[in-house]
Amino acid sequence: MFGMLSPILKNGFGKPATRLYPFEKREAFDKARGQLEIDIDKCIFCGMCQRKCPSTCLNVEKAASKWELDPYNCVICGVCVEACPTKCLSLNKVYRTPVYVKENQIKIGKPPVKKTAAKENA
Amino acid sequence: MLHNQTKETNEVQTTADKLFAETQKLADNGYRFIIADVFEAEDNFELIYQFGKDYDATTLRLTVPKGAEIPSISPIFFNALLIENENQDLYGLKYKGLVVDFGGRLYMSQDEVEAPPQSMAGMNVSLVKKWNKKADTAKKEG
Amino acid sequence: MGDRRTVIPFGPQHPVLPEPIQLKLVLEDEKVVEALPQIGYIHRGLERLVKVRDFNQMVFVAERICGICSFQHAMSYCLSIERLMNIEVPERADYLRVIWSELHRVHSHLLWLGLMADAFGFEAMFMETWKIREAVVDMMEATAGSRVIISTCQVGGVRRDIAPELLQQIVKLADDVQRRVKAIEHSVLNDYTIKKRTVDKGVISKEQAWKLGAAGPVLRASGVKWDARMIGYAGYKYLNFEPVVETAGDCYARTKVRFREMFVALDLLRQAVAKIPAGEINVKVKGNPEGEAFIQVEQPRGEVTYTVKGNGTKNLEKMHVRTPTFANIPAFLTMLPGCELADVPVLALTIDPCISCTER
Amino acid sequence: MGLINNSRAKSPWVVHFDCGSCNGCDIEVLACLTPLYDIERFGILNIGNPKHADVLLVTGTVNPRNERVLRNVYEQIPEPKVVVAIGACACTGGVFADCYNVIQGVDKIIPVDVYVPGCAARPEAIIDGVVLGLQKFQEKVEKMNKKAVGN
Repeated sequence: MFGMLSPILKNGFGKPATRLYPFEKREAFDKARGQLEIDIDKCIFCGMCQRKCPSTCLNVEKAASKWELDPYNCVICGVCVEACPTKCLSLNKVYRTPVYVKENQIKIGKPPVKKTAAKENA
Repeated sequence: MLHNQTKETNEVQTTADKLFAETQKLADNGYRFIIADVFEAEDNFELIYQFGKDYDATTLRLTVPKGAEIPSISPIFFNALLIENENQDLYGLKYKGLVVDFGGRLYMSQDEVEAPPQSMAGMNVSLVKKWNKKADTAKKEG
Repeated sequence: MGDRRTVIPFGPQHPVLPEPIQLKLVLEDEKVVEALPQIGYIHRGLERLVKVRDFNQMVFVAERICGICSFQHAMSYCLSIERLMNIEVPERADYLRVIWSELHRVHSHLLWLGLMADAFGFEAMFMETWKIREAVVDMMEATAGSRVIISTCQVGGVRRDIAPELLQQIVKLADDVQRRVKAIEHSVLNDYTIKKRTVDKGVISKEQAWKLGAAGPVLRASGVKWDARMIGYAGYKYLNFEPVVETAGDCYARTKVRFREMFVALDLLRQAVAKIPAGEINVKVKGNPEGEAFIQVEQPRGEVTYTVKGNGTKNLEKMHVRTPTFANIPAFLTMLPGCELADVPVLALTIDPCISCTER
Repeated sequence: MGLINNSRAKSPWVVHFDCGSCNGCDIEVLACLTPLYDIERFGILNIGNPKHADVLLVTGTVNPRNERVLRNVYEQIPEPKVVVAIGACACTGGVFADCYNVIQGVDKIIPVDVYVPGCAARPEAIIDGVVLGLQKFQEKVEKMNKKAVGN
C-alpha cells in the first residue's frame, strides 16, 4: 500500500518525464550518426564508397566527376566513411528532416588532375 | 564439414528412404529437431537436418535429385512443418506426408511472384540496372 | 456440433500486434479448437541477397532482419563468418559484443513487458516500462550513435569502442534500471488480475517444449535448462551466469522468466564492465569465406541459428537463419487449442512474437 | 462541414500500418507515444481503426501479399488524408531494395505525402514528419472547403 506512495509523490511533484521536443531540443550525442556529407573538392571519384555501400545508395561517375547520394535509401551505417581513401566523407550529428519530395543529392566536382598530365605541364 | 561454435558436429550420411527411420531413432534418443537446410546444386539438392541434444548437435545429410519426393519428418517433429513448407516455397522441393501442407503458398500466393531459383536467374541485380530502373520510373512519373 | 463452429481470422491488422500475422482460429463457442497460421506478410526474401552483396555488406542486411535484436543478428552472422575463416576476435571486442547484446536483451524484454501490459489494458505500466527502456536506448545511442539499429558489428570484431567513462555510466544505468524494474516486478507478479489471466494458461510441459523445438524463455519457463549462451561464444566464456529456469510452463512462468532474465542481463553487464581488458577492437580480414558453419546464439526471444556456406568467393553461397519466433510458432499452435478467444492476444504475446524475424 | 474539417487538423488521429519493416521503425513510432516523446500533447492519437484516422503512418517494405492490405487500409481512411512513409524501407526499399519480394517504396502503391528518412527513423524525425504532413493536411482541408462552397 505504502509502496505506491513514493512513485505517486515523484510523479506528482517531480519534473515531467517528457522531452518537450520541438521547443526544447536535446543535444546530440558525440557519436550520433546523422547525415552523410561530402567535401567534393577532396573527392577523387574512385567509387570505393559505392562498392562498399550495403544499400546501393551511392552512385559515382568518374567521367562526369559526379557523386550522387540517394538519402532516402541510405541506412547511415557509415561504411563509406571508413572506406573513403581521401577522408572526404563524413557523418554529421544532425538527423535528416522529412520532406515532401524525394530528391537525390548530386555533387559535381572538379575532375581529378591526372598525375602524368601534371608532370607534363611542369 | 559443419561446425558448431566450439566443436564439430557428428555427421551421418543417409538417403531419402532411410531419412524417416533415422529421424525416428534420434527422436527416441531424446533429440530435438533444430533446422533443415537446403543447398542447391546444378541438378540436385543437398539437405541437411540438424538435431540437438543438450549442447551437442547431430547432422543428417542427404542428396536428392531435383524433382524427387522427400519423406516429411513432421509426423515425428511437429516443428519441422514450417521449415518444410518454407523449403517448398523457396526451392520447389516436394515433401510427402506433411502434417499441414500449404502447397508452396506459405509465403507467396498464386498471383504473387515466385521465388527465383537460388542461381538468381531473372533477377535484376546489378547496380547499373537498378539506377536505370529508378530513372525509368522517374521519367514515367514526370 | 457442426454449426457451433466458427472460423475467426485474427489479424493481419490487429491492435495487439503491431505486425501483420494472420491466425485462422477455429472456435467452438468461445473455445479455440484449432489454429492455423497464415504468414508471409513480411516476407522479403533477404537470404537470397547473399548473391549480390559481399560477405561484409551482408552484416548490415542481417542486422536488419529484426530491429529489436539487431545487434545479436549482426553478431551471429559475424560469428559464423569468423568460424568459417578461423578468425580470432580480440578479447576486448568479445566483451563489447557482450555489452551490446545484453543492452539489447534488457531493452527487448522491457519492450515486451510494455506490449504485454498494453494487451492486458494496463496502460500505466506500458508507459512506465517504455520510460525505463528509453534510458537503455539512450545508452545505446551514446555508445554506438544510433538508437535501435546500432551497426557496430563487423566481421573480425566491432566497429566502435566504448570509452571508460561511458562504461562506468553503463554500470550506473544497470543499477538504476535494476531498481526501477524491481519496483515494477513486485506490482506485476503479485497482481490479482495478471495472475488470473496468466496462471495455468497456455501450459506446455517440459517434454512437449523440448520436442516442439521451443526456444528461449518459452523453453526455459517449462523447466528445460538450455541457454545457448552456455556454449560460450563471444565473451560469455569469461563470465559467470546461470540460465533462468521456471517449471510451471504457463504464461505466468514465461513472464517471470523474462523478469529474472533482465536481472541476469544487468548482472552480466556489470561483470563485463568490470573485466573488460584494453586492446584492439578488430582484426583485419583477409580472404574469402569457404566451408559450412552452423552457429547458435541466444537472443532475447530465444536461440537463433545461422547456417552459412561459402565457396571461396566474396559472395556466400547460402545463408539460412532460423529465428526464435519461427521456432516458437509450433509451440504457440499447440498452446492455443483449449483456451478462450479472449486469451489469444495474451498467449500470442507470451511467446514474444517478432514476425519480421520469422519471415525474413 | 468546414468547422469539422478545420478542427480535424488540430487533433489528427493516426493509424499505423506495418507493411513488413524490421520493427526498428515500428518501435520508434511506438516510442513517440510513450512519456519521453508523448505526441499526445499535440492532440495526436494513435488508433487501430482506419475509418477514424486522418494520417496513415507506413513503415517497412511493401510486398505483393501486404500490398492489398495496405491499399485496403488506405482506401478506408476518409478524405482528406495524409500518408507518411517512415524509414528507408518505406521510402525506397532501403537495404532490401534488391530482394525479389520487395516493391521499392510505398509510393509505388499509394500516393505518399511525406518521406521520413533514416534507418531506423528517429522519433524526433517522425514527429517532424507528422507535423509536416499536417501542413499539407491543412491545405487539403482548405481545398475541400472551397469545393464545398463552390457547390
